[in-house]
Amino acid sequence: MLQSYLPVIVFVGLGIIVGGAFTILNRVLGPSRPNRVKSEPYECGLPTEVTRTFRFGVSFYMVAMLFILFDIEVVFLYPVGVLLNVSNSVFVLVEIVLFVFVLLVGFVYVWRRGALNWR
Amino acid sequence: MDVERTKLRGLSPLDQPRSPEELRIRQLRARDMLRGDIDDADLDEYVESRVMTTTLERAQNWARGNSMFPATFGLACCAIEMMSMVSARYDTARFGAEVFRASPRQADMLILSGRVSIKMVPVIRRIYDQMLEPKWVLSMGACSSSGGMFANYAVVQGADKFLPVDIHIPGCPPRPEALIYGILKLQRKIFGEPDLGWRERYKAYGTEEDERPWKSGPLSVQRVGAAPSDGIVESHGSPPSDAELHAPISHPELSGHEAHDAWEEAADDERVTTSRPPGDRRGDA
Amino acid sequence: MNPTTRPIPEYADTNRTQEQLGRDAIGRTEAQVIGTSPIERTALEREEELFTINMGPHHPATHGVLRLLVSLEGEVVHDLKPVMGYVHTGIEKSCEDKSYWKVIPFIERMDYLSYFFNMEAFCGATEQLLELEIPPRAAWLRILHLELNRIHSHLVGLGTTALDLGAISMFWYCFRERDKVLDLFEMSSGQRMHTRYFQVGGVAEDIPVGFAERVLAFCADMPERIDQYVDLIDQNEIFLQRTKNVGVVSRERLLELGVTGPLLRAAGEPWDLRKVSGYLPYSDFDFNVPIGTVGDNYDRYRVRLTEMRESVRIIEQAIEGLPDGPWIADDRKVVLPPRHELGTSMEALIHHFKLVTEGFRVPPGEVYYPIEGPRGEYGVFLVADGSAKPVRVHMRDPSFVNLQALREMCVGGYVADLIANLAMLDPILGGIDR
Amino acid sequence: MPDAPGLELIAHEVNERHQGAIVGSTYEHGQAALLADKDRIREVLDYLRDAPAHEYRFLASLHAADYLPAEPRFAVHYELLNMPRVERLRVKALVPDTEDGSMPELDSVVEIFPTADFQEREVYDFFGICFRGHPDMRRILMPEDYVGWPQRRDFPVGGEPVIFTNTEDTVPGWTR
Repeated sequence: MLQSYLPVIVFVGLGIIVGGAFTILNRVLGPSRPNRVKSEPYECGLPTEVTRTFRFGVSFYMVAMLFILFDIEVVFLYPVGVLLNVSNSVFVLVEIVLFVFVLLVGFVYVWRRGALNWR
Repeated sequence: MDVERTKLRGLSPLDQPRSPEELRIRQLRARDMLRGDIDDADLDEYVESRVMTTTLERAQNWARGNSMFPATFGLACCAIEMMSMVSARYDTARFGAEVFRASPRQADMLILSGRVSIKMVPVIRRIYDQMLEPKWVLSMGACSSSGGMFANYAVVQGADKFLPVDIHIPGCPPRPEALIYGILKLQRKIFGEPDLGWRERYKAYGTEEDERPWKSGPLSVQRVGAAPSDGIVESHGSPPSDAELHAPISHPELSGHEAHDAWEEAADDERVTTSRPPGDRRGDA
Repeated sequence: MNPTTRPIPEYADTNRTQEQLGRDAIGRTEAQVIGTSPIERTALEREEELFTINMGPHHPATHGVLRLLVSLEGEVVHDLKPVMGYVHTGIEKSCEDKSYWKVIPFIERMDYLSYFFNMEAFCGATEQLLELEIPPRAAWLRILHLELNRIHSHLVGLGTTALDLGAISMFWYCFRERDKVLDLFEMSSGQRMHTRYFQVGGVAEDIPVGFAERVLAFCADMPERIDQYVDLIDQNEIFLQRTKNVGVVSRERLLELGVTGPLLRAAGEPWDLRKVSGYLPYSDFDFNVPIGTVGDNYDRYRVRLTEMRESVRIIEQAIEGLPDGPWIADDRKVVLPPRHELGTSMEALIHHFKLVTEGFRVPPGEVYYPIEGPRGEYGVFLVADGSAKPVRVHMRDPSFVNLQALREMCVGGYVADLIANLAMLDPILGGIDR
Repeated sequence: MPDAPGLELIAHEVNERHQGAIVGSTYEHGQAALLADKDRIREVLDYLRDAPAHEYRFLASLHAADYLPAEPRFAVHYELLNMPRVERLRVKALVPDTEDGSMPELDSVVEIFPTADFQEREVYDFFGICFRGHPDMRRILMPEDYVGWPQRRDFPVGGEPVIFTNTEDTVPGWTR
């Protein structure tokens, strides 16, 4: 059981080690001398007046949703790529095409509704 | 053999005292290694000298020095020459100073290129404060180094009035090569073996910073020879006696063809007139 | 008070005392002032969510230390107010303290990308006050260097504009040619930038022997290089979409705002001082002036590109037809006598001494001398009172006046178009802040 | 350029329409200049812009100058330009300095020539001449809270005197 999962464990372990090393090294080696001006937000070299929370317009939210929707679609295609050389690959291929087609319908709907151009 | 050495000494126009680590000699040796001319004894010594004695501090300084990210801070005309420093002909990518970071958070070096107006001082000071810690400041051009030709109400007479400046680069605007030379000097300063400026080498003799009584006659130069490891020259005590001054600086004997190559190199450099500091009689037979 | 309206941020938290390092007074009064200009007041009543940001002095896309107070509705620019003076050097005040002889290096550094044009404007104004005729060879050499400087200025403008719009490689192509132009300047005057090559009365020194061949070589391969730029970005879909029909301002509005130069010509107004006022013998040259039709950013880019081709043609004609003769006037009261004369004649020595110590005197009067620079009309207003120092040297800088059109271009557009408009306006902050 | 007699004609014409607006005219180095009274400057410019005979529609530049020893101390210059006929005309509004220390004032011409917006702010910034009716009369180049009008002749050039090394111990005399 462990044998088949070994590569995944090694992969995740390496990821954590390298990631952790960089952050720790950065914190340990880099000299850190915090001062008040350094902690203030950077606004092109001027004292910032951003004294309250920044309120987003609704159109930003729309763009974010559309991005998530169509980007995650690609994530689903990766595991399918691994299965392609299995016996009945024609079935898998048709499966993917159907999946992409359904999302295409969604895309056309969004496009016709005008959610893509910025308002 | 002595003749070659004096010829060799005439190579670098700056005429700093020759030391084995001299760039020119290192290049020749590297070339020979590639040609396979250096055999076992020299080869081990050569390879060993290339591997840095890695105390953590030196390794860090080596990494920091070789990849300095300048913050894009174009004030005025020097900014145009700073931009051309990145262009294909001058290309600071060779020295790791090519990536211009827009935000001070990701920049290591602030190149003050241009005249500093009184309205701009709070902005520059704020950006310097917001830069993360191993940071250096290069003041490029006469205007940011000393107010330049604008001695009037609107320009701050020198950036070191409100910023700790590491390197002042003269010129109006300085050529891109001058800017790159300034960056190289900063790199050596970061590596811990700073090239000694005239203040350290001549003890600021003859200026108001030097308490020694002004006496005309030959300049007494503090022998620099093998610079002490931490690059800090001991505070100037009594000026060195003449005998000490005349002692030729010792050189490990160069291997056969190296000296020949160097000599051959120096032959066609004959027209390189060595601009020696006044009264410097080092190495004269 | 309705929570959605944005109150004008008065500084309620009083603990922000003056001791804060780098406290920029303008930050405080500016934010209050933004509420007083007529546009903002109407916006607030519309209950819009306005967010005022600083595209401040330290910004990669402002071509220098220009600060733009932009109030945004999401991505749409609602109002824009440029704030300048961050590189104000008081050059006009310093010029009043120098003799005419020494004013030239100061005035060169005003608009630091077109230094030959600043020099020509000042020397022309002084020569007009002195009623001093410059010899034909000097005039032709001036035209040669002015056109080389126009190419140099357009190259830097084009390189940084394409850089702002994402075409990074264009920067390296443009700066490669720029270095060729600077080599020519270095050959003729000894310095890459701020060469102080023009003298009152003509040109400081004759061009060296191999200069003409080098210029012809440069002119030979420059058009082909311009074709490379066109191939590089002209079919680039992103560049086209970001510049076509973006930042359009009508021709009448531009004339009202006093805009001159490529911006005006891109809107269709055929106004070029080289063709119109005879300040230098441009009439002996055969060149035409590119005119745009729509007046959007794409036209401005094309106008600058074609101007570079025309400048190359002018330079070729200048080299072929360069008249020989003196390169500087021989009026001893104004121009230094040649070196070899000092050994022999006493008058030359006296003139030399007088010129070098006190400088020449200019009869009282005032004159406005406009010339056509890469960004528009450069005009020096010179007042003289008979002494050796000018009373008033004012440079009418095109970037300073053209910047007023930026607000017309950007209001209503996206922030991304603001970057394209500012880049195509090609402001030089040294000229704006003087 | 309108030649000397042409300039007199224009001056006479404007005086007919607005009594006492033009106080003089100078014609030197081939450049025509009208000296206008500072309170009537808006009518003069309006007339020169819209009159069918002149049509100086383009304001090339607006700048001021301080002629300190001369009596009307300041003068605001309007460089007018007629593009079709390529003719330039300079209108000088003579602005005497006020005795009681308040700022000299004259009417703003932003409604007639919108290009004057920034340039009037610059004149205010450097000479302290206020323009009535300007939408945003603030300093443009100097810091907001700067005290003093830098380009007046009696304002010192500033800068720091430099003490050269080891032969001088006091500030050199020439900087006074």
